[in-house]
Amino acid sequence: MAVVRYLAFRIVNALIILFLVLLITAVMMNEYVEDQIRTDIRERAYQEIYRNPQYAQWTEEQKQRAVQERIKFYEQQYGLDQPYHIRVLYRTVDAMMFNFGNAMVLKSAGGSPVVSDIILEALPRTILLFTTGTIVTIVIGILLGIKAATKVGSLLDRTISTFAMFTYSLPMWWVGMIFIFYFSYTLGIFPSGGMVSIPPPEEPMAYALDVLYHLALPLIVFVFVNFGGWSYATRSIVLNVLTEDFVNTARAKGVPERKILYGHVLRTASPPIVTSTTLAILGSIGGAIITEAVFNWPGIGRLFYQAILNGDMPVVIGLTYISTFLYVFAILALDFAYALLDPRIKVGVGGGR
Amino acid sequence: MGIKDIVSEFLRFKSGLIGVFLLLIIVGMAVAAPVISDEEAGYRWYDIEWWTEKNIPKGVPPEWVGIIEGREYASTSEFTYRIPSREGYRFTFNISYDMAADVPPSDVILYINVSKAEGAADEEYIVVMNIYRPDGTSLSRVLDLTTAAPLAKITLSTDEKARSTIITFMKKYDPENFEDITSRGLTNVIDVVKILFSEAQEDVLLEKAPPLKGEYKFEITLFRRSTNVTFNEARLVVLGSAYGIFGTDSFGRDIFVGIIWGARIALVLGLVVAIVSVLIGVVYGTVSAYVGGWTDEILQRIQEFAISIPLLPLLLILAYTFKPTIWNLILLLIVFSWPGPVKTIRSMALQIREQLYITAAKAVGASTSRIVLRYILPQILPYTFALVAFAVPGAILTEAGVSFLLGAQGTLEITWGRILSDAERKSAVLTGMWWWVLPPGFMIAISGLAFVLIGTALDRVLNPRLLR
Amino acid sequence: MSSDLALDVRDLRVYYYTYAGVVKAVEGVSFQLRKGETLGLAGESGCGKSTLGFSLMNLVPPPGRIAGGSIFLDGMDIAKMSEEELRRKIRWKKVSMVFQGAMNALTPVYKIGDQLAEPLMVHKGLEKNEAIEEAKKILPKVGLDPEIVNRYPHELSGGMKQRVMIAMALVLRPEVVIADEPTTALDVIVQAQILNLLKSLKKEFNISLILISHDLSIMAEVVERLAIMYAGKMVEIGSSDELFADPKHPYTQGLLKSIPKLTEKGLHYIPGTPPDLRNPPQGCRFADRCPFVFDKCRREEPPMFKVGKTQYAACWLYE
Amino acid sequence: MTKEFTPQDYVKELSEDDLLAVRDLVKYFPIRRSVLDVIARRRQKFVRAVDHISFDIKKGVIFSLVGESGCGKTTTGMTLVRLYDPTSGHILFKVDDETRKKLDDISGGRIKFYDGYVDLAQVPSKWMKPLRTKLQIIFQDPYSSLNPAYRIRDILMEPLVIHGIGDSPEERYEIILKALEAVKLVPAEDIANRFPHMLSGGQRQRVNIAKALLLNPSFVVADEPIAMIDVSLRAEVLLSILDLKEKFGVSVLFITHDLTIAYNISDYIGVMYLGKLVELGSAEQIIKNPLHPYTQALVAAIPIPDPNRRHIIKDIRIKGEITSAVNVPPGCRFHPRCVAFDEHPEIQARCKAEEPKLIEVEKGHYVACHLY
Repeated sequence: MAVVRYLAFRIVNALIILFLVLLITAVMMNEYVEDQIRTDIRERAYQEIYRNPQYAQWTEEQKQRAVQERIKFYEQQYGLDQPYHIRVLYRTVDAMMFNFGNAMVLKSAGGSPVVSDIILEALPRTILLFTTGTIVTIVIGILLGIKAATKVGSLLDRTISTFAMFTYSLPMWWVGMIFIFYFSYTLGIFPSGGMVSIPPPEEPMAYALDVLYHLALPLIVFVFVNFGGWSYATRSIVLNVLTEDFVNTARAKGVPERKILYGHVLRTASPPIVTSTTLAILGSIGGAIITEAVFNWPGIGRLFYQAILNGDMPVVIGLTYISTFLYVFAILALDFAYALLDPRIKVGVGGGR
Repeated sequence: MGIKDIVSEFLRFKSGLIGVFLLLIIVGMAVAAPVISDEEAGYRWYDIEWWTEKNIPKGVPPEWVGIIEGREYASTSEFTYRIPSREGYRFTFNISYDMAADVPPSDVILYINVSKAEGAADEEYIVVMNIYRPDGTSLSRVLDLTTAAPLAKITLSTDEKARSTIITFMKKYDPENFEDITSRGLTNVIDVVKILFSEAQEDVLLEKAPPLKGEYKFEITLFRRSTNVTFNEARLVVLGSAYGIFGTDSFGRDIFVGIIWGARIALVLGLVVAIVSVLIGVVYGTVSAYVGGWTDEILQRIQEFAISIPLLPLLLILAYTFKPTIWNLILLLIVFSWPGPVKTIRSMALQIREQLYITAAKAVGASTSRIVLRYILPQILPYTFALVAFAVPGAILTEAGVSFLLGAQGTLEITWGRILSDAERKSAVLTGMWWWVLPPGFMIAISGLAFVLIGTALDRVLNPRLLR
Repeated sequence: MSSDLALDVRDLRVYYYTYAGVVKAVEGVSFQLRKGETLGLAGESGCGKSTLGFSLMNLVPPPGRIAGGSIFLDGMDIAKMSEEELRRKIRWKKVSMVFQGAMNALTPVYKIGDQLAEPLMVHKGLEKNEAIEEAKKILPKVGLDPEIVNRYPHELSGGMKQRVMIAMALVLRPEVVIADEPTTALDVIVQAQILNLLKSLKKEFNISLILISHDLSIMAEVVERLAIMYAGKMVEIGSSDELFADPKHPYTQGLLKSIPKLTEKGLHYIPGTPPDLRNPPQGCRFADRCPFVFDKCRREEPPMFKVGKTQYAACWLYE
Repeated sequence: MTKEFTPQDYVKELSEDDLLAVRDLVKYFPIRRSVLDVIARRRQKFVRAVDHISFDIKKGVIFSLVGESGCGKTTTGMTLVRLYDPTSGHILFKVDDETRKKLDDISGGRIKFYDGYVDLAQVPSKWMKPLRTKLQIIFQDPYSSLNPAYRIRDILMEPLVIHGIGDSPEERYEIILKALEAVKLVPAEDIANRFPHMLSGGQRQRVNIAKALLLNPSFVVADEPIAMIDVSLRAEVLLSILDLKEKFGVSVLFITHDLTIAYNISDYIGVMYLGKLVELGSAEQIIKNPLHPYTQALVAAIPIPDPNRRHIIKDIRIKGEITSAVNVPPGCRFHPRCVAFDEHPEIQARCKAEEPKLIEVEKGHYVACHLY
């Protein structure tokens, strides 16, 4: 019961955040977007009147008047005659319904100019790269972190700490550039970018392998930059837990060391690990976006890059929303994980720590 | 703990000292930028014209690369021929250039300085250049142009006549590749200067022939149609194939200059963002913890909201809307960074507040301000130094990311991110110009590392025991 | 070694190797624990009694370790066994422990049942279900409802957690149970209940019990023999009847006097503080606080002298 | 109750040597509600830490409050020195003329006095400062009650600076040295220059006593001051507390869970259970003749340093464990754990429904139980 309440609270929280971010975006972008809509409306009105042979006989003045009427009609339809705050709210709700209008320049692979189509096409690719990277990093990070915690001061421990410090301030996308230079340009063992070869292989199995081959280098970069920090965080947390009395109890009970580490200790350490993991993932999203651009990986990161290069505002707004959406729901998912891992939340003692 | 104790404790950490050392180097670079480079360079970075006039070879590696590779890179040399003023319409003279490098020069530029009689109309004159190569072959009429400019500047690599002459000359040694290249319409990609200084043999058009060392003779002939025109001087500049400490980008900008000027922005931005946002965080967190109750609850919710906003996308939109100066960017970064340290500060303040000696001070009659000023802040403030140090790399990294994505739409200051952005847009990685990519990223990493090292050491020294 | 001994500790030394120097927490301690006997280890904080308790399972927390001496149990020397041997042969099977502060001695994220079942699974190879069933059987013996197996530690009170710890210590029927300050941080009434429980369980399970505490009144209520420790040394040992009636070592005398009583009002203390164990003084470690100190005390460390039927004291007064 | 008592009424009942009179003191802590609770309009719950207690403390006596953890004894102490604001009730405290004048000055005469008593419960926090010198507290944990960053000298200087005692730093230092000597921390000069971590627990606790003494208080709360101190050194601290009473005429509220110590040090003992005083009397009366079933259990549980009792399983007549002060049982709070309740069916109905009041059973010995 307490879990349900806790999670309900988190979901409401997430929705509020989404709404507020969108509201900010809408306020910032309002003028820009409305200008665009007005231009569209005017163009459409002109076309309807001037291209229509029905009105060919009309005088220029009549046509102009008709155009103005059409414009007024459309403006009403789009709610442009409403007061400012209503318009902004309208835009926010529109965006919340994934309705971002049409792109100005970019198009989806199928040729659709609808922003949500373009984004939905890119989204799975980003998720593929990002989740695989995260999972690999978590596994490596936790394993190494525990190893380091059990051997404090060893070469492994010191290497991990140093490495974590170094990668803490390393731009992931720059590492990407360097890796491309070395592994693609110099050694030529990995493709320099993209998601599939051109032309793409026909056979599904070959296609999948090809994608995997293209995935490898960005994945390596993601893991390379992130696992140090995660190992270090895990190490610190595990080290803390190791000093707790119950570890001694477990040792006294004759529980094998492996079981102590991967059972008692890791289980206890997992809620704080989840918390620090959340922060780490959130921190790496920005870098991942740019990394996609560098690797020409056709996900939302590269889309961002292209939208900015082309000044395609509707796409930028849509992407902002989608990334906020992903971000907020990633936090939510980790909150769920936290609630499942910490029995104190299960019975509602810890509350929303 | 007094300041002396803190310093002596800090000095025990080797990593912290390394951090300080790295930081000093970067600070040194930033401070010395106007001294060790042209001061104008600081605001002329994006003025490509200005850079072109400086006759810096474009897209060449650093000079020390030759030492490592054991090859000699051509250096830039200049030859001036003062044309004796005398009668006649035709002047011919030779400039010889001894090409001894393993990597031939990157370009040849010819300047003709001309003056005209007062009141005279724009009189045209003709420049012709023949080249005699050390292997006995010669190229005639590499240049043949008519112009009326008072200062003629002819760049071999971009001059159409020169390009076609050189390619045609080499065609007979490498006919197959010529066919291939022409059919694919790639003739304009050939580095004609490089092949001019190469052995005339197979694959020369693929730029794969070895360099041809020896004396090159540039025979220059100038024609004038009237005596209103006076030729003063001819200057032949052979641009080297390596330059400076970090080489140059494909616009001919000295990357080292970009790096040291970028250090200023990085430091200022990183420090200002970190200090201001940590200070806001400290005030916010302390108030939240000390006042408690509903205020605390509300402040915490606000902080949670603020920290759940994805930074980069919003930052991009905002940067896009407000044409971002560096100060706008700093402001935006602060707006998004202050929630970071709040949780830490709040929990610290909470823990200190719970200490019995605080209650004891209350029992003695100490006022709230006395408790905050004498008991709570002195415990928190030293630690904020560590927090500031940890916050700097994030700010620098984010700025780099934003500048990288926004490119020319971003700030107009020299930033490392922007240099990388240019590199990416010019495909530096795929054309092997590592010197354009490595130094800026490396500087971002090093400056971040410096602060992390310092922060870690400060953390060990200053983190109050009660946090552990 | 006679067969009625559960433990035979000889010249045990346990040191902590810290950055600030070697802390000699236990220095040359010898004693024997008979089968079915209750022995008390008393002394003030920092005297090494808890360290001694941990070393009996060879489980001194780092940076501490056994630096010398032997601990014999069934002919095996616990002090010289490998981790793996200790784990398989000694820990919990032969020697188990009730830890100080049960609040932290239970893993917060495991249910009580899982924690009780763990030793049965590890040492007896039981399946989890069997093990939990087995664990349920022991809970009523410590006065707990068997259904408690489905609860988490934070849902229990301090007294209940301590009962769980005791149940856990008994689950494999070990020969020796060490109870390290089992009632510290518990209220008077709960403390008395736990002591009652220990007394009755000791009879029922026929275990040898080592009770570690700073509280001599608790000792008097439970133990048959009492050892007094001071600054890493054992200064006096003897049957509690004899020792309480006629303490020989000046420290024991002072300590007994320091206990406030209901029979007579009066407050006494031992002036001074214990020595720094990184740099203990030459001679008797109690010399600085001893009212009877003389020259020899500061020069030479006193050995144990037999001072009564069962009583030994390390003091030059009894040479 | 027919008539609402005023502080004036209470004061009339007091005798000349009463320093402090607590009447109907209540301290509830609201339990923090989440946003959801507020939205759902769930009723605000309280921890009823102290629930209508009354007692008097005479000049120069030691009064012990005993009970299990969570019974409200520490809250009582903290409320008496106004580190907590009482929820309701009165704390009548006798003040000297000098303090009275200072209070008049600071409040502009707005603080009421009742025959030389001031009601601490009615003094707003901002006007408490003059009273702080008269009311002092010593905490349980000697390790965190001294700021680790400052030397003993600086720690002791604080109260003097705050209250403007002593004209120069030199003079203040002299005062500090005297206070250290008064608690037998010698050589005082040496101790004054140390940091807290260089002292033993007993020494630190005596620093705290010296700190209290500096302000010349008339009432000191000692909250389990020896619970964290080594057995052999406890008497050192206790003797200093006895000195407070004997040499300086200070009244002490001594809070402890250890009845043996309470018996040894105090003149009077009050027994608390779940926020209520259940028994009150002289130390002899409480220990030798406990009347309340709870006090009887407490006394029975006292460990006795006599090895002859080894084979006895003690009969502690109590059931279950102390419940939380949030959901307090109706009627007598102790009845769910009371053995006498089971044994006396005739009073069960009253125990369940009616809260017993403190009644005087023998002279000066009060008990709140329906048995009497």
